[in-house]
Amino acid sequence: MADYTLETEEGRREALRRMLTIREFDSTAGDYFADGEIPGFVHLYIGEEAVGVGACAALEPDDYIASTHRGHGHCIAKGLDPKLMMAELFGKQDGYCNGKGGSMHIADVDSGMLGANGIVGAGPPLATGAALSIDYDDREQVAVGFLGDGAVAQGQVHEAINLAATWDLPAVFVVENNRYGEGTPVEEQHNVDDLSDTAGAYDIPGVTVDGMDVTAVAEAVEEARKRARDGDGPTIVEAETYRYRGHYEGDEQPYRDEDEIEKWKEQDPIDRFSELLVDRGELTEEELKELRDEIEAEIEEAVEYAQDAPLPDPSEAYEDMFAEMPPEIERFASQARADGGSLGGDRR
Amino acid sequence: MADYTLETEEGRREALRRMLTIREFDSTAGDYFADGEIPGFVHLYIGEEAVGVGACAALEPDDYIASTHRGHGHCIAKGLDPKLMMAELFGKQDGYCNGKGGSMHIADVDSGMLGANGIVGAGPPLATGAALSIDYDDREQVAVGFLGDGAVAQGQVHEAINLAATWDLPAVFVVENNRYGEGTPVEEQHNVDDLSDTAGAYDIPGVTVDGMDVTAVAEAVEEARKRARDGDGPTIVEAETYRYRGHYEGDEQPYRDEDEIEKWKEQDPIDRFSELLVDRGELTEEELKELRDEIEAEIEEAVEYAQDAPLPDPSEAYEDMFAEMPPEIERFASQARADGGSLGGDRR
Amino acid sequence: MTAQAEIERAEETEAMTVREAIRMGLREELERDEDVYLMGEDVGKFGGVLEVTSGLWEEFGDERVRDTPISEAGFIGAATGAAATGTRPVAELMFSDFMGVSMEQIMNQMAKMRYMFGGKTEMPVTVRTTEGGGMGAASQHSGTVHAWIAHFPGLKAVAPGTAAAAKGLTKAAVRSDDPVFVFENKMIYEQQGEVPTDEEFTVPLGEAAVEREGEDVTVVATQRLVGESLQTADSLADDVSVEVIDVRSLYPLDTETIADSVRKTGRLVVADESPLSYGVHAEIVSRVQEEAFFSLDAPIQRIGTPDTHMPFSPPLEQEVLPDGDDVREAIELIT
Amino acid sequence: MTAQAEIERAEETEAMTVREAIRMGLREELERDEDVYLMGEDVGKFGGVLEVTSGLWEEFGDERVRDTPISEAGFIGAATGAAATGTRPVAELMFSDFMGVSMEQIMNQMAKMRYMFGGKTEMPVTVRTTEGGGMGAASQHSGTVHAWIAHFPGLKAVAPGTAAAAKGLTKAAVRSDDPVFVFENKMIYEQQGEVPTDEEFTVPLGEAAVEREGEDVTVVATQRLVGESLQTADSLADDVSVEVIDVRSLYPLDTETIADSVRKTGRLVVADESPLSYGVHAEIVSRVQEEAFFSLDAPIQRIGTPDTHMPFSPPLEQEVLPDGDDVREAIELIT
Ligand SMILES: Cc1ncc(C[n+]2csc(CCOP(=O)(O)OP(=O)(O)O)c2C)c(N)n1
Ligand SMILES: Cc1ncc(C[n+]2csc(CCOP(=O)(O)OP(=O)(O)O)c2C)c(N)n1
Ligand SMILES: [Mg+2]
Ligand SMILES: [Mg+2]
Repeated sequence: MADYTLETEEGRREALRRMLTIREFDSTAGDYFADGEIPGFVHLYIGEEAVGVGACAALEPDDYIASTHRGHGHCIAKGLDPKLMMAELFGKQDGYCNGKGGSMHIADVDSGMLGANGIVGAGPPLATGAALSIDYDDREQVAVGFLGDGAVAQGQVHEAINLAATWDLPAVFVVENNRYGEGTPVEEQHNVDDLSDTAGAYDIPGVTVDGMDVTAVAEAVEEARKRARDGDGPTIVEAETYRYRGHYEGDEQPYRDEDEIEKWKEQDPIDRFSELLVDRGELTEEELKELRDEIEAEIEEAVEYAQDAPLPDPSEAYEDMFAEMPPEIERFASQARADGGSLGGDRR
Repeated sequence: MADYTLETEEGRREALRRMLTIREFDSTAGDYFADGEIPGFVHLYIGEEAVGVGACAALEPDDYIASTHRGHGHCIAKGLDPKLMMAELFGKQDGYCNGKGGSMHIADVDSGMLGANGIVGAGPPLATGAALSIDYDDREQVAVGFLGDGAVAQGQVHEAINLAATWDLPAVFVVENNRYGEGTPVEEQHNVDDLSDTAGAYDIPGVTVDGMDVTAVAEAVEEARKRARDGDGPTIVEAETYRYRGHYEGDEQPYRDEDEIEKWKEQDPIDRFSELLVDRGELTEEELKELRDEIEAEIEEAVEYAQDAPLPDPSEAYEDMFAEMPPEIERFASQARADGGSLGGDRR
Repeated sequence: MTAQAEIERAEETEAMTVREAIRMGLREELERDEDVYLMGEDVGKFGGVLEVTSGLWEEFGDERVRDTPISEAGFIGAATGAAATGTRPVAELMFSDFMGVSMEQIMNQMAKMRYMFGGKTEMPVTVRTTEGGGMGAASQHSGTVHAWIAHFPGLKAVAPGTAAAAKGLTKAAVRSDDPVFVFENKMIYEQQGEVPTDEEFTVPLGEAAVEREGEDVTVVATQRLVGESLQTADSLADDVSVEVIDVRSLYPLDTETIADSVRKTGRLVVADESPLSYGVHAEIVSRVQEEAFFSLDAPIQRIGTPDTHMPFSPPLEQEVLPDGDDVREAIELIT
Repeated sequence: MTAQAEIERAEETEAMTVREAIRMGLREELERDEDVYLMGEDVGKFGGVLEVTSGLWEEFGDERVRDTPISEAGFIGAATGAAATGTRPVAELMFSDFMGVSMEQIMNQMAKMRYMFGGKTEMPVTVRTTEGGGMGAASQHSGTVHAWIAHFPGLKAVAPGTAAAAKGLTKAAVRSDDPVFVFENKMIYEQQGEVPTDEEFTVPLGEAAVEREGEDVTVVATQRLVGESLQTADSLADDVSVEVIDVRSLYPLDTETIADSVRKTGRLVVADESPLSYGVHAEIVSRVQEEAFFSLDAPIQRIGTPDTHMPFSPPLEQEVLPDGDDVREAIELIT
């Protein structure tokens, strides 16, 4: 049984909850980044919630996903814990990667989340690889590779899809076409009208769906999943969506104007879905408000958890390179462990 | 004016001559490889002559081509001198690359030949680059990238075509579908029926033509060239063809049977074209025989030239790494130059 | 020649950041030679993610400052093909960590064409890219991979440590008929320095610079560690006289300047951010022990990243990132 | 432990070529562990272009010996994803020169996932590939690129010089939960040696082997140069006593075995086919001067490819290819 599905009332509410959670998580992350509490880069998923949540609604809990640099939404959609995610963003020992990964590398392989990814287009080969393991072991899963519109221009994406198609592997490729790769509009990156047209190069189905409509995304991915499980190989699902924030936090966005953003916001995936549920009588405005409050509190709690969590001990920097630490690293690690007391102090 | 065109009687005869030259050159190269006089690897073009010759018949002399590991045919089609080619195969100082390149790296940039290439799929980015120079300088040329069916699975091919398509560069991509990548049949490398279907991923024209028919290839490339020159961007021309010999000389070909080869030989591009010319009354059997004899003599001469040419002096190994020799290499070079007399001896 | 001398010789200098110095170098070369153009992801309207090319698109337009799709193999391959056919592309690889995507065109085409073809082509292509940890960008955006390029035959590699070197090496790279990689450490883009304003000022490829003279120990450093080593040298001035050399050019490498210094000091610390094992340091160590074996009074010390990737969390990143303190400890160990 | 000892300890050995030894190792691992499978271009029906996997497809079938499209990024990426999700792929990269095509998955995914994820994944993937000049295969099929992998954090690299090491390291690689690259020199596939037939015989990653004991000078070699150095050592036996070490494992590197030897002999020659500048030699030189500085009686000598690509023509190729004569000259220079 899937974690949640759009076919039940309960599932639809869960989907709404996850979309709201993503938005709240990411706007909060944006704030703490601005304050300087979150280091590095953050790429927010705000505006694109329907894609990740729609796609994951079509998956079973043990299916795999391989994500992108804009990965928070995929993580939450896949059921990762916002507390541990936020702790990771804050670089804390209790984060998903013990602070080693940060926003761009959150992963939880046991939950089927094969990692956000700092390399554009690197997820699809990993998804093809997970699909290979599934196929090799005759397991009942599928593997989903997320990628952006810009990533479609990457050679390794082409190779990964071609391999999955040629071997009829149980994979699905979800292209999040948010109209831009950094500051460059999709038209300047590709010659095709729809990115799903690329499916023709692999003789697999390619569909373009309204990526601001969580149901449309879920339906397309469900069909793709079924096809994959039936042994018919991968599908490309292009979801037309839009990011409301800059490419990363701090982006001054010389490449687009406010009007364009406003126009897309009229299609806001959360508003549309919550209105649908309200119209259908599955949700009252009151309940929606409660849900929002609940989530706000949850994310606040996640921030508190992250803030309170300890920073990793410097000696942790030497762990996890290999199954066993080689002598090359050991000499630094033992030095760091020896220094531990003196440099440690208040590690928060 | 093109070197030769299939629109004139003279041009057609030149095309036939080049096809015959390729066949004679390559079967001779095969013999000398078997004898051990040619080192390394050789990949013969026998059976595929109509593709290279048809494509180059559609080009102007200063157009560029970027070739493959199976490059002898492209070289001869583009007008390179069999003497200097053979000398290169024999590793001689007077070869196109002074013996540094060999079969897989014959090049003559001044003739627009950007090199055979040992890396599957590496030619198309170079062709896109040549097209970029052309476009940047507003020159009247085009650049043709040749690639095999197997190469279509390479990521850099995808990137190169996408880039050329997005920038409307004057490039043409000629896919030589000879049914195999080494021992693996095209069906096990790709999911599409026609490799020209990949053109849909770039919204450019893709055509599949009979690659055993030199006229069909020439017409398709001519149209593609025109489109490229009109500023409308690249075209993918897939030529369906077949190699008669193993992937490389020495290949035992466990992956196919004699019947298949025989069936394709019925479509022999040289037979078909010469019959056409005979039927049309442009050529008598007598003249054909003379032409063959002439070419046989020419290739024999090329072999003699190659055999007589000097081997490079060992110190030549240090030349041509950079515009000027860095000290790192200079110390070896001066040592080798000093040793010259003693080691040199009969360098043939 | 020492860097001081170069700057002293310059008629006029101006204080500017490394970022401004590179931009100035690029602008001058774009002005000087119509065959030169820039290409890369968001180098145009966006101005480059680390803002190095900012303003150049406005000044030179679409053709000469070209935004590319996210296709490093495609556009670096295209730059290679273009360089072989008469134009002089300057490609930006946004982060050196992305090199893997385009490595085939770099290693087998760009690096080899001239040689394989028996000298039948020039290869005037420049690749600029950023390296280094220190901004919390985590493992895939903080690498220092210049040892790969320095090692691979047929490629030249430079890695400036000062603003003047940044301008001079960038211009020399663009003017070279060989492929040159310019490795810009992202943490020193804001570092200030005096830069010659002369449009003909270049730093020859293959020349190191003595940035500070000293008698007791030589520190050979690259990129960010040049500045940190200079500070360390100053702070130790009362106890030990430290000579600091900016390697500047990794390949070709100026063995003579380095060996001469060690012949004088007898002691050497090599500081470079690449991972230690098989890193850039090792080559410098090897050449010095070859050229100045009998002058060496102590084992050569290497300061680099201890064979890990760059972790995200600041205390971890600071732990593995080599810095001036590490240089100090190494100096203290052998003096 | 010396290699001799390993073989002496073995209950049974059989004479076979390096190629057969690798094949035997692969076959045993395929039999031992159902999670293990091979993949690569023409490794199946064709038997591998250099025939290493010949016969295995017939024995193990399509699923466990998989022919791939010509998509190194795709299938090495897939191997990476597969290794993270419960299976143990062994990928063949036909020639190490093709590494550039797949470098991104190697450097940013395979090498980094375990670390970036805080240890949340294993990465049991093996990449086998061929290296080296000597068969006239020219610049794009003759490279020796193992320094790149040895340098890059998160990857292990081995490069056997004998048939026994070839079997033992291949098996250790397949059994490792880390990514391991096995660099097979193509010129020694036909080299014979005694190989333990025990199915549990492995050569631990990170251990060098003293292949020949000596007193006057140490030669540390890899791959083809191990055999050539042994021959050279024998031919010099009347004049000088040469110890020969097969490095076997480039990363981790067995510094102790090498340093111990140099502490005894005081002299060192490092012979490896990688291009000399920033090559594998330099790391060995550096570690030895760090660990045994005061034992060194002469500058360490490096034998490698002199910073060129491999040219096609035999006299050119022979000129740049390092061999036993070069080792002899180096020994003579310092003894
Ligand atoms: C191989 C590679 N090239 C370039 C980058 C820099 N980069 C990071 S995100 C990005 C834009 C990606 O665009 P898209 O795939 O559309 O995803 P989006 O950011 O729009 O979600 C770029 C160019 C990278 N991370 N990896
Ligand atoms: C990147 C790369 N991978 C693998 C090879 C080995 N290889 C050489 S030719 C070849 C087959 C190429 O098939 P195709 O593109 O169809 O060309 P054909 O040989 O049929 O002309 C292969 C796999 C290579 N040279 N380069
Ligand atoms: Mg996008
Ligand atoms: Mg083919």
